[in-house]
Amino acid sequence: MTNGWIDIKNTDMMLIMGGNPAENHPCGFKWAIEAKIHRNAKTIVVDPRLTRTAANADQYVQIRAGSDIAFLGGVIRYAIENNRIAKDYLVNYTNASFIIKDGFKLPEDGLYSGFDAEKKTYDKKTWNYEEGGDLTGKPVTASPAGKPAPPPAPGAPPPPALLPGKVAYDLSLQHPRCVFQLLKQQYSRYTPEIVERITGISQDQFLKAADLFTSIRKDGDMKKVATIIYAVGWTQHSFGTQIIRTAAMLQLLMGNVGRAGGGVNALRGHSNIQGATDMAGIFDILPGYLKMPNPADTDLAAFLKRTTPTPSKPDPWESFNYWSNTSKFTVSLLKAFYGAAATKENDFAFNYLPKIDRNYSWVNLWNDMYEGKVKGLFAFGMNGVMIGPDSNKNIDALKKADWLAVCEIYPDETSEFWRAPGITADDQKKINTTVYRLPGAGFAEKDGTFVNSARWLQWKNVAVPPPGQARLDQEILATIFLKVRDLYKKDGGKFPDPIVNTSWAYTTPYNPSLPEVAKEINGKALADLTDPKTNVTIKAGQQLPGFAWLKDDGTTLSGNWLYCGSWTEAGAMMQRRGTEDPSGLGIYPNWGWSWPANRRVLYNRASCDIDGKPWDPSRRQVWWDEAKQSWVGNDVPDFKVDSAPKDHMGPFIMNPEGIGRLFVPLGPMNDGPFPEFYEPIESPIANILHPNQSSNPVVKKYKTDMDKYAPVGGDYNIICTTYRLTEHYHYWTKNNPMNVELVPEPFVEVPFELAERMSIKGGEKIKVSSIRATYIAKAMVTRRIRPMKIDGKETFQIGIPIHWGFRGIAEDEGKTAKTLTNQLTPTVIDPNAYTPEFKGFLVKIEKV
Amino acid sequence: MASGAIESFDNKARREFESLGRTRVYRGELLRHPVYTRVLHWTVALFFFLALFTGFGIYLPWLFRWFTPFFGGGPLSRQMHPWFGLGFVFFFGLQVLNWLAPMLWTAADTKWMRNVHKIVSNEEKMDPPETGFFNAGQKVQFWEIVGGCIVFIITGAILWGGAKYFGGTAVAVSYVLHDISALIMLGGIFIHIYQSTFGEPGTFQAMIRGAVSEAWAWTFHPAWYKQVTGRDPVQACEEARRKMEGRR
Amino acid sequence: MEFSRRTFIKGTVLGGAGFSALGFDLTPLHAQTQGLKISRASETRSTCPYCAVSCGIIIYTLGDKAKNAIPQVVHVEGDPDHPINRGTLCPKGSSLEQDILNERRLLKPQVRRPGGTDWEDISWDQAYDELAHWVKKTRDATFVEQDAQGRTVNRCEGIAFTGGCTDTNEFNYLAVKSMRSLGVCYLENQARV
Amino acid sequence: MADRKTLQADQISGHSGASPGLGMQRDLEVCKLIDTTTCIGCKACEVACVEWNDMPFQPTTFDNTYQTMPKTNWNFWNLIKFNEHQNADGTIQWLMRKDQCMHCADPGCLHACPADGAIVKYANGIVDFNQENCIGCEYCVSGCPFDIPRFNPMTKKVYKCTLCSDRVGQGLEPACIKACPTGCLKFGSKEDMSFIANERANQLRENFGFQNAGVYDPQSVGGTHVIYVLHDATDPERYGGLPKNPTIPWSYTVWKWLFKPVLGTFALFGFLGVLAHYVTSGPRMAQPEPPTKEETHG
Repeated sequence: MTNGWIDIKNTDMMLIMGGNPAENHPCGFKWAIEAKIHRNAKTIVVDPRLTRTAANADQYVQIRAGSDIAFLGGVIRYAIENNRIAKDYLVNYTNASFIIKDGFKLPEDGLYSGFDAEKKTYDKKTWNYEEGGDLTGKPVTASPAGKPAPPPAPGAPPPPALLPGKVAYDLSLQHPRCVFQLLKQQYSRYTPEIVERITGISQDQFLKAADLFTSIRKDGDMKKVATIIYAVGWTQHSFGTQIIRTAAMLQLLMGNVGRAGGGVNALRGHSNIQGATDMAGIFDILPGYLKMPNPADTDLAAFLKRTTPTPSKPDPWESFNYWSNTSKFTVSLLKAFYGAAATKENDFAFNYLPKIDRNYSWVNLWNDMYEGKVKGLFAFGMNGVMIGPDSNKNIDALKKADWLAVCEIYPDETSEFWRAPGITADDQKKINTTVYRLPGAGFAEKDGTFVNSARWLQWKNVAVPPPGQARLDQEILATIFLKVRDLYKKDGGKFPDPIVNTSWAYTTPYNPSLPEVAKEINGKALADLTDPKTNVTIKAGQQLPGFAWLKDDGTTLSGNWLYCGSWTEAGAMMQRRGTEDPSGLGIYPNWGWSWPANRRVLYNRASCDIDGKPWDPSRRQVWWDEAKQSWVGNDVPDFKVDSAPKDHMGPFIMNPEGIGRLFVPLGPMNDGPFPEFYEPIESPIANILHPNQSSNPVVKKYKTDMDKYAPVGGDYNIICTTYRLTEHYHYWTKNNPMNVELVPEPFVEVPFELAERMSIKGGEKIKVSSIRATYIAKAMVTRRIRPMKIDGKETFQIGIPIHWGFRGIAEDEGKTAKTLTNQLTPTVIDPNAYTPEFKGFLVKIEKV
Repeated sequence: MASGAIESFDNKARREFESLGRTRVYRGELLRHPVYTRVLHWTVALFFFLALFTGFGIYLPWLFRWFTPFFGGGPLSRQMHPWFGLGFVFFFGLQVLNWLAPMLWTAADTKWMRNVHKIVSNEEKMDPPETGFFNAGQKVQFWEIVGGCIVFIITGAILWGGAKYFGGTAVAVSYVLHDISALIMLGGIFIHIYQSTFGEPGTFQAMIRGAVSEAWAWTFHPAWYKQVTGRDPVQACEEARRKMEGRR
Repeated sequence: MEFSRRTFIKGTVLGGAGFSALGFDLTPLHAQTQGLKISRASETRSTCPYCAVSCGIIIYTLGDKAKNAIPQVVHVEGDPDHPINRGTLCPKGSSLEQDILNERRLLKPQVRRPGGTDWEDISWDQAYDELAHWVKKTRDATFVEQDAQGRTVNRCEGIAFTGGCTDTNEFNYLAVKSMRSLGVCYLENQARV
Repeated sequence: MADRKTLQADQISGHSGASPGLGMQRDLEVCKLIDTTTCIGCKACEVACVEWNDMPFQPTTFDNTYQTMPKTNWNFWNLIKFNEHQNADGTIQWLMRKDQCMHCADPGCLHACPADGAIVKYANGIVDFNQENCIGCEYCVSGCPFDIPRFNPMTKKVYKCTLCSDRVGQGLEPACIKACPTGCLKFGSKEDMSFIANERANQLRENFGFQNAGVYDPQSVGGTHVIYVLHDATDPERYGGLPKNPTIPWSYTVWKWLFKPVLGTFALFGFLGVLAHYVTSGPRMAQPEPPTKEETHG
């Protein structure tokens, strides 16, 4: 979330789409209700189903699963056409005025410039800003030829394109190649009529929703704020990142980012997946969103050169470019990992880190295990069989592994994959996987930090000891690691250096105390440090007060620069329980600790106009204090505090441009600098914008015998979406008798009209089949999902909650055997975030 | 046809019970109630009182809560009450079959009722000569109990099933009817017990031993006396009076 | 399942007979409902482990934390001080007592051997030792020190680690630190999906 | 006991006369406000209730609805009722209403209950069942216009929502109120709750286009200590059968408070009557009576 849970109460307008907060985040949704009651805020819910969130909305719009970009693109078009955009914000805080290189092509045919059809990737060199100066009011000329690139050395790959230091721009936004004009052109195709054909939303309904949402920016008035709230209904698509980008662009266009009650708010679904992302529990990053080294990073310098951006902006403007500190963050991390073994001489043990050059993400992990490459798996509280996609493929993958170690608190499907329903005793004898099931500790038995969706770090305390022989997870992990280390010390082996040298200097190494680990994550000084400006000194061994103190010479260590400041000499900031909120904006600066630097709303500089005055004086977050020559406020300014407004430093300090990106140049996005509507991999129709490029061009299908995808126009013509219920939590509460009482059995939500046509009655069992598997559950016949007209053709959607498998209270009673929803889902992933497409695949249904 | 079946059932029951028990009739006595009738009567009485006392615990717990521990507390009283009631109705039903003929209303009963104040006030020492095996007062009570049982069965079933099956209104109405019926029956029982003990001495043994004195018979049920002995009750009474005075 | 729970307190007729004016009275002296079940329980502040709203919760445990008392959860309720949930909880958070006190919890380490059709008990030490050997064996067999172009890559490609959604920051840090030291590339988490 | 002081009995069942404790103490009338327009049907209240009261779990079955079970139960005192209501324009309104004891000012259950002190209405408005006095006759079930009391076949007694009288007696809010994530449940004085409810209904009419929004606080049972804000107060039935005009069966009021004591007295008169007969008219003896004493007169 750019903002926070409580901050939602400050909004005037909510677009809730791709998320169902009333069901999945009820206690956070209270702040949406507060906004309704205290600000008369309006809610628009766009969802394939009339959910419990939609039941509370002022307008509910039923959309076809997976057509979100078409809807949002249509709203962007509507906002521009009706002048419901924040002109000043757009010009000064976004790259709307930046000129894009000549040769860049919009995807009228479904492809941007630079597509390599064979590799299914883009050469992104035209996706870049043009170098130059102020072109405002100047006649349009062709791109200056520029220096011809030196011919690449034979055999070596061409050097990567870089952002220009000085960007050409047109503050009047009239230049045909300026971002704003390209954006306008891109979404001019998303007319209400096209939106209706793609999404199934009538033009009437669409225009009503677009009008309501953009009404807060009528005639460019900046007082009101709208927020966009989403969750995995957006991420779990083969174009998920681009949906979120579309939303971000809409919010930038309307000037809603950085402001109280605004922002683009991802509601994370689990207690600490925000923390797990920050801490780099995923393959492609290191803690604090540092990039993973790749094989071309032959040494630390090469790595830092590649991963440290340089400012790229209109010449008169400033850019903080916070990532210019990458070297400090990286070296401090290496010092935390490898301690004394990380020295300047050995590049701070940079080579201890694995260098990756391909995708090791979730679906690939299981695919590669299925192909026999991954031999051993640790699953610490992660039920991979249930999560899928294509649970049966994951079960078969585990059959090919040598060993599996599961640390869990309940018997789960992953640890019992070898006796999943359908696997006979004879089959089991042929499965050679050794499975260890280790009883871990429940949440109430462990301390430690969770990071919530609003980036708050909060410490929790131990209430009870683990039951039986169960042990703390950190004890289990540390013991295994230290035993491996002992083996390498004793017997040697392949490259034992990182294992032997990893810093593990905890007081009780086999069961590290988590406060000790938390202090290491925050970081400490390894030598006396003095800030030349303030003359403040931090002694060697002391905790660091913030990441501004980090050094790249090996005199600091920090396990995660983002969390630097969370456990200082003053104590554990994440344990604070201050309940004061002087501004009334719900900031609670003394409760817990929020990264970065205890800021509660990101990019809050953008809550002020170009002169540093809040857009809305009644919601003052930060502002420029002329007397103090400093940014001050109720929140911690997310900015260089002494940068005066006249310097025109951009508020989006993590971007090298300093501004918000309507157009994403070069690297970050793999499938286009603007979002374009693509059909899901399994779709009932071909893309009406460009039938020859129906789905996302850079998305690759998997090729094992298990990976099947339903074609357009086949038997599978009902759109299926998957989701959670408020009464259950993933695959956990099926062990909880209370939750099982609330919703005892799996079911399939079926539109009344479809049920009637197939003479299915509520409560009767139906069989849902995708091209991969079948799933049997009772039908919930409802009018809350209506038939839709997609490109004029009647189309049905159904929905299946994900909560049941083959181990649980109901499952063990034999009521519901093998009801893993993710048996049905396809193995296909978003090309940017690598999230599987769990929503919007094709099925057919029949009576059992 | 049906009445024939009832008759044969009753006869069979009477025969069977006669072999189980015994009725001694001494000289100067008449057989009033055979074993079967007596067993039925006391079974009915037992269930009546069980139902009554459990019912009290439901009707006015603040007054009659002290009954309920005998039945295991209020809720158990409540649970058992309908079963007791069923027992009462069932055995009374058998009694109805047993007594149907003698309980039929006759012209003599109407006449008796017209005279009832004289009997109550003890003005008439002897019942009218037409008074048969049962007098009209007994018949009124009998039929009241029959009516009461019908009310109990219907309202009791509704109360037993509860609002879940019959709806709140039905239960609310049944509750009142059930109570009223019980109160009327209770009033009758007071009179019944009084009459059969203190009110008309000599009656009680009719239900204990089954036999009554001839004097009792010619006094209270003259027509029945005449029917079983063939003698005129008034003459018999006068004879006895003379004998008694002569002895003095 | 129906009555597996502890005695339904309110339905329990407590013993003790008093005497009323009219006779026996089995009325318990006072209603059980009138006591507050958490009035003497210990309070522990924690965070709900389900979604990322991060509701503050109070775990009420039996006993006053005296040495001889093993704490047992008697109730879980929202923490009214917490700025986000302000004491409220959703149906999952409200049922956390049953998550802590759950008869389905795993209580001992187990192993399923190759070709096995059931679990076997195993001691912790044995499990640790076997796993350490597996890790070393797999790592040594699959480790890639240099790629095809001769560049140092130091990858352990045969082992994967998947972390769950309720792992704490500190645990995740230890996991990243230890797994990256082994050279693990397949390091993934619920955060991805 | 502190709670005895805070929970002062106002009316108790099985009593015809004045109630103990009436007017003995100042007491705030409490009230639960349920704003159905901000209820998200999350069932946190259901769980909080089961958890606080340590009620045993029961098996349920899928019944083509999100609703946990068809009706409240003896071990499930509060239930969100889900209803898909089709508006005139064909759109669907998904209504959710928390169903539980309404804590009527004039409680039908209490009127119907014959058991002394099994049902107590406290001065603060809470209507509570004291199971130790309950005899399980289930008259309360029929006396309740909202179909709330439920019989427990194990204990043979009847149970329902207590509005957490134990918590309220100790100065806490009821468990469901505390849990409610959206704040659609509120708890406070009846006066405050009525005020807030009416304000909200106004807001719904003026800003959110619900012309018929209103407050449900039925006067036919003297008002309730649980009140609703409804999108359409003219049609409470659509919210899973909320009666528009809840009434207590006449038989309970009339019978209970008038005829029952009167007729009870008559029954007593029956006893006195036969006694009087014995005393005045004496027994009737089989004739001829042996003259035991010389009659002096009469």
